[in-house]
Amino acid sequence: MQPVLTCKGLSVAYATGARPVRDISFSVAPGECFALVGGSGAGKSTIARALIGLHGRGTRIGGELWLGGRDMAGAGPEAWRGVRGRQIGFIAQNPWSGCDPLRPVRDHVAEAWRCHALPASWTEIAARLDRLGVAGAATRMAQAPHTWSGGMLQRASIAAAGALAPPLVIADEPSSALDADRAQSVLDVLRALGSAVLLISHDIGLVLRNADRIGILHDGRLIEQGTPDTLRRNPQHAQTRRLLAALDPMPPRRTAPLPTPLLRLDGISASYDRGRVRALEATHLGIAAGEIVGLQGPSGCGKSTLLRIAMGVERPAGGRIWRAAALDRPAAVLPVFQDPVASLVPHWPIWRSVAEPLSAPHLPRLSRGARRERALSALATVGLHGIDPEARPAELSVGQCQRAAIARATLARPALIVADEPTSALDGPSSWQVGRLLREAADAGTAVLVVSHDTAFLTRLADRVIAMAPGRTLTPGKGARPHRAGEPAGGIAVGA
Amino acid sequence: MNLKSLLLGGAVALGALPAAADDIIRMATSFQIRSMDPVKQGFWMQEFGQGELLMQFQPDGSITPWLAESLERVDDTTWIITIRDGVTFQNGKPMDVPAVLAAIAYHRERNSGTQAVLPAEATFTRTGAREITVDTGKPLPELPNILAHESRLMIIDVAPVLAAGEDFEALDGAGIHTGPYRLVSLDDQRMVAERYEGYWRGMPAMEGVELRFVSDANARILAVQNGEVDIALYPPIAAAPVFAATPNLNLALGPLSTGGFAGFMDVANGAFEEVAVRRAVMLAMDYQEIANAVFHGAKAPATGLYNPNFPWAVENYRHDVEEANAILDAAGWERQGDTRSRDGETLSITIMIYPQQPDLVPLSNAMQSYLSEIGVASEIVSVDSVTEAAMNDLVDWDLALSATGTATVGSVSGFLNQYVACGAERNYGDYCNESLQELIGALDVTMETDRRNEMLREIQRILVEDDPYVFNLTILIERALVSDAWSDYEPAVAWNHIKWDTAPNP
Amino acid sequence: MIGTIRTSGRGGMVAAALARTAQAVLTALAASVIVWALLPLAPGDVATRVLLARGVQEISAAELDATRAELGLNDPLPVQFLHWIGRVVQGDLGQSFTSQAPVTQEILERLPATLILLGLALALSILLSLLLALIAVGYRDGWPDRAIRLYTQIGAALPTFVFALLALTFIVVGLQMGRVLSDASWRAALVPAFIIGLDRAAGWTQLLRAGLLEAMSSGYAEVARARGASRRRILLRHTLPNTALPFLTAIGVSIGALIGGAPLIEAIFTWPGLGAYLLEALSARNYPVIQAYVLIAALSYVTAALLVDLIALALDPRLREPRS
Amino acid sequence: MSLFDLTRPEAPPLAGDRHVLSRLWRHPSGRAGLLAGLALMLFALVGAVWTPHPPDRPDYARALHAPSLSHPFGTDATGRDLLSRAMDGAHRSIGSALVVLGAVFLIGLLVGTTAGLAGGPTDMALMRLTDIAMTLPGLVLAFAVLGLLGPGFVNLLIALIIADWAWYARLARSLSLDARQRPHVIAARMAGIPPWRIVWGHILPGVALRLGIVASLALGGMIGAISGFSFLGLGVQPPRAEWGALLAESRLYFSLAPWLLVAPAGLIFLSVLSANLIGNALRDLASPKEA
Repeated sequence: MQPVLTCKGLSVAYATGARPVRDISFSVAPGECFALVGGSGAGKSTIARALIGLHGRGTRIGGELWLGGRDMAGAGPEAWRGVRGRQIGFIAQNPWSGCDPLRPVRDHVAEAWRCHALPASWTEIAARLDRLGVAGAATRMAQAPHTWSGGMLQRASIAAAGALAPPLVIADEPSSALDADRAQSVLDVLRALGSAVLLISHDIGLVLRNADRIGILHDGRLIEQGTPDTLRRNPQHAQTRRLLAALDPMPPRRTAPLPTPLLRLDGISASYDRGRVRALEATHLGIAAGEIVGLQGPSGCGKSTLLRIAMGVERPAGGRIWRAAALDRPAAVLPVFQDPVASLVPHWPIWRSVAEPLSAPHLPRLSRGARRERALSALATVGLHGIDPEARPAELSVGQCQRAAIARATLARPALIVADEPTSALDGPSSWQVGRLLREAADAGTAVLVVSHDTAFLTRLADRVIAMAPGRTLTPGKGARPHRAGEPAGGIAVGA
Repeated sequence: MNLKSLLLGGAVALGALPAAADDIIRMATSFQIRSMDPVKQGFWMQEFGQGELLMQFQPDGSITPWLAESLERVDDTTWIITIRDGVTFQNGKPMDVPAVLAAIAYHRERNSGTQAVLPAEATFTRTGAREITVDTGKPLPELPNILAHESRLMIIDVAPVLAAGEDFEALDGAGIHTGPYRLVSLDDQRMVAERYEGYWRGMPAMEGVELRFVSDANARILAVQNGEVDIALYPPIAAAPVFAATPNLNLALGPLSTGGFAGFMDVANGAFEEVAVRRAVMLAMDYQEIANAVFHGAKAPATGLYNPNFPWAVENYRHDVEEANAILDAAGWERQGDTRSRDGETLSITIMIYPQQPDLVPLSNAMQSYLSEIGVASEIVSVDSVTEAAMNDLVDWDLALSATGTATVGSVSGFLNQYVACGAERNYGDYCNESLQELIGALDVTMETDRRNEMLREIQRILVEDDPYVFNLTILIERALVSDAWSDYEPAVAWNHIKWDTAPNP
Repeated sequence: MIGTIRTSGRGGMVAAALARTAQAVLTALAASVIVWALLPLAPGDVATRVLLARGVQEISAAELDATRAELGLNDPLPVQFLHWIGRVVQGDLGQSFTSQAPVTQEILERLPATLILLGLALALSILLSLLLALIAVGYRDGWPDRAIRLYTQIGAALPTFVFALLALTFIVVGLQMGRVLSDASWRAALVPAFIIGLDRAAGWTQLLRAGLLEAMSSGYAEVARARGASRRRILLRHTLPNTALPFLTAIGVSIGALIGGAPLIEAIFTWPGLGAYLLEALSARNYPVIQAYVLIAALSYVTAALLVDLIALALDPRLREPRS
Repeated sequence: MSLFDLTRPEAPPLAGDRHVLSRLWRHPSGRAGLLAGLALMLFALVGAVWTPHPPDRPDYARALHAPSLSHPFGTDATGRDLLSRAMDGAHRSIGSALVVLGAVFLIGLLVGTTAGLAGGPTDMALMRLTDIAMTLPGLVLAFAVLGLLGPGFVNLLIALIIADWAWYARLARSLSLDARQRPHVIAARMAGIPPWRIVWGHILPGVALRLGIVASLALGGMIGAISGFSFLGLGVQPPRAEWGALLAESRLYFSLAPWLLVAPAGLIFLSVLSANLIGNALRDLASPKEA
């Protein structure tokens, strides 16, 4: 069969002269899922935009771009308009920002017909949404997008993309705004559409699980193509290996966790909004020195609340807390945050933020020079010997900031490090590095409590993973399988 | 409205204004006429062609009959007024002796200004068909001036006024006056009057009067320039060069006025406690330059306390910087550079002005430079009301500038009694000079002209040589801003802006 | 993660509107306290001030006492406030010190002039900025866009009164357009309103243009384009309504500025409105008039802000049903 | 437009960049704004101590001279040198705007951070106070205060401070509330750093910097407002020079001597423009757009 999309020597050049995409050739067969994977800056989004003719004015496309038997490389806006929606469907990264916030969801779907001057019927739209797994579509679709959950809204986007049955759907990071389990179900729905899918993603794990064939992008070039199996077993290119390294197992634990418990939470409950919203219900959690415990669960299950209670910055509404004496000294618990840049003092040089725990009054006074020395060596241990210690956080990359934040957390030798989504802002290789650093801290005897929605990351990092469902712990146990609900839980629990 | 057309997109087309072919007088003034209340607001009616008085003040200082046919002095306390025959109010009623007596009684009953100048014991009696005999009780040398003053005894038809009560709007169109134009409407924007065809002197020259109240001087100027009014009153004289250079703007100058900008010195506090400083400051002023340069020749140099046209006026002001410096040197004020000091105290004064007279700004600024020539430092402070500020000591001031007439409608006693006499109502600077006080008292009851003039000359001498207090900085020339079609308009004395024959150029 | 209770569509709308209206009433009350406080806060004795303003020269103790009693100055302050607000609610704003006329009547005489000028200016500037912003976005980076951008830069950097002064001096008088002595008619308001509108539209055009461009590169515009919608359809159907909301808020804020700037504008155009009335009152320390002006300005501002918020509430579902 | 509506620039989130100034300098409109601003500052500083001619001394022989070498801005109706008056007025226009903004910055910082950091009843009380101050549009409040105090330069500055401080207090409060929740503050607290050091080292500098940027961007608008009030005769009193007062005192002569309008209007324009240019550049730097 003839491919639905063929690129031959495709390149994109900006008006500034930059060429973010160079000489790319691939093709997508009907019904196939072809994935383009790469780190940030690899040119993924530029290709996605070029393939649907959304490269801005002044941007030139070179080479050939065959769509439905026509070379679109030099096509004008009108030609592109005819192709969009009919030949190619498009699914954006963030379902909420992809919908006009002032209009109900059904209008968003109906636009797929209307902008081609075709009639749209509400019953037809409701039926399609229903088929894609949106419960109560007929009434819900009259509501505004922001009241929908991400997974449901992304299904509506898929319905819109497939409205005119295009042979090819381009999906640009379709699941990165969603929890891991919902992400998978959205991809399943996408495959069920029947069109060929060009999947663009930074997440090598997701791609390996879902794509039929994979192309590795690096620095604007397609450096390698193959099936998931061949790539995993026999990566040719150094960059491919680097991407795959994110899936590598963590280095083995050098020390075993001590049996003495550090912190126990028994039957903890918490609520918000004067008790109307129950965030936690009868939750149990225990952690021992040197142990890494992962907390995993869908959005709104109370992970962050549990974490704040463990940190001691929030009081539970009920239940008992037992804390080892080691936790009572100052700076016994130190945090690592989701937003690495914001976790460092914006107007301080990086070394000063790292060295700050050393200046706490309970520690012996150190001179400024001595603190700087200690900070520099801490930075070196997290692999940041090359950076300018006077740099402000805004001048570093996100990954570098997170490593600096971990350097700060370890410098004070805390009994417990509490990490809230420490890798959600990072790409695969950086995540892996952060995981390794946390593992090293645990090996040095510090307990680590990690919250993440990235199940694969948690299962490799943690000694134990606790999967949470809204309001209570579900299945404690080592290496727990990710909990996957048949119907993703929608939003928050409303208490009686 | 004269906006020709406004094209979409912001382009505006040009075009010529229609010529001012209408037959009314269009005038702009800065003061709003608030109502037809004959007591509080009635004086305006003399100015714009509605109301008339028994006597009229003339540019040469004399007083001539107006609605009166004659005014004769019989003895020191008895006068005979003969009223004109054939005059009717604008509502058709004849202006006869009972009507005039009713008007006089109305003012004497309600108008505190009238009460202040007319002794309570004075009587007005009908002694003939057109004759009223006045017995003033005590000598009242300035009775003619009182009869010529717009705020004192305007002749009105009293009956409609009494009928209207407090509702003065009812007087619109009621024709209570005798003048050439009858007021038909009055609001906070304008006063409109139409020709009174039965006017006693003949047919008034114009169809009517439209008077606009425009407090912003600049807008009045632009309105003349733009052809929206023919005559604008109270133009800021400092802008004379603009008037000269701008088409359709002409500064019309009339006779010398009876007032000007006067300076009052605070003799009770500060630098002016000392006579030497007061004399030096008066000598430092360059009266010629103020009139000719600061005000571009549109004001007259002050030569003394009075308009030099008056027979009693003494021209005793001098500009002599050297003498002024010598006086201060002699008084022990030592000069270092631009300032003088004595016993560690710097010689400096504060000039007080008010915003309603924009010409005070360039004047006070010029005074600052004259003062610096004799080593007196100065600063300027602007207050809402000079009277309020000076009488209540709201600010520290030394020299208050004010537009004040020293002989309004030829009467000297008003100014002397109100501003100069010891403890007078507007004696800003707490001035009290015994010989002056005696002279003022005597003047009030002296009928004989030569005696009076002699006393007035003595007063002027004291105020320059012995004990200076108030002095003129410049004398006003009656002025108005007029369009080309009205370039012959002559601004009148005693605020009589619109007369029965006032008309554009032939 | 932490949410409030989800409210259903229509009920949420009504509840939110009521809450917002109640807030506006509270704001108006707070403003009225400030307005009332002007008189007790004024320097010097109030009764003396009133008598001086009435032209009484020698003030006797008896007159002072009588005036105090007349003005209710011997009551405790909260009682005075209650009396005052009671009268205000009945439309009695007191008596002007200078003219002795009821302030309400004088205000009502001048209010139409200000409403005509400001209303026309507001309408013109909204129309103008909509038009210019759409042109600028339609011809992005072309010469119309460049010209419009230059205009907005210049307009944003010229204070309204300077712009009005320049326009009046060089255009209205220089070209003999329009009138200097305005009588408050719609026709007379056209030229000054156009000048104010042109000046005000500069900032708004800038805001709208930036908003439209941002919305044109937003996720939903991108998605609509990827579905095959035309540029015009995206601009009018999605971008414009979404940009209109922040624009509306800017207009609401700007109404306060317009009211506050009225004295200056009316002084320049010699417009016989409330602003000119205030300036007269300021130089005479005519407190009842100053109070009345501030009260009316505050009430119009509160009302305008309320209207803007209610319109936004009706247009934007996100405000009615908070996200979970 | 501008400060006759007390337009508030947003706080550009630039806190953590050492190179703001040099990046601003490399930004074309930022450089233009900085150059213009520096030139105006210099103009005002020089004008405060030296002017080519005495600014208040009339010279009737030279009245209404068009711009020339000896009088680059021309002379006014009483022959005073307009350049000298503009220079003399600059420190009143710019300086007083700086004084007002400095005062509202300090009051706002003090009140806002106190409310934001203390919380509870202190916060409630202070915020109700700002609520009341903000029920009136800024200019209306300024007029009301001027009505109380009467016209005058010092009174004008007091009126503008009263009209404006609440807005800065609000901003400082929300900035400090936001800062209090920042991860780096939580991290410091958990590391055992005492509260006063967190406030001094973590919170205040960031809040002050962003509040300061906002205040400095309001400079042009504030100059516009002060000159507007002076134009009405409510601020600087004649014969003192100030740009708005210069416009008012020479308004009569514009048709004959347009330069009297051009110089002060141009200076006001330039100062607002330079603040706007810097503001636009800061906004660009804060949200870099893709090519």
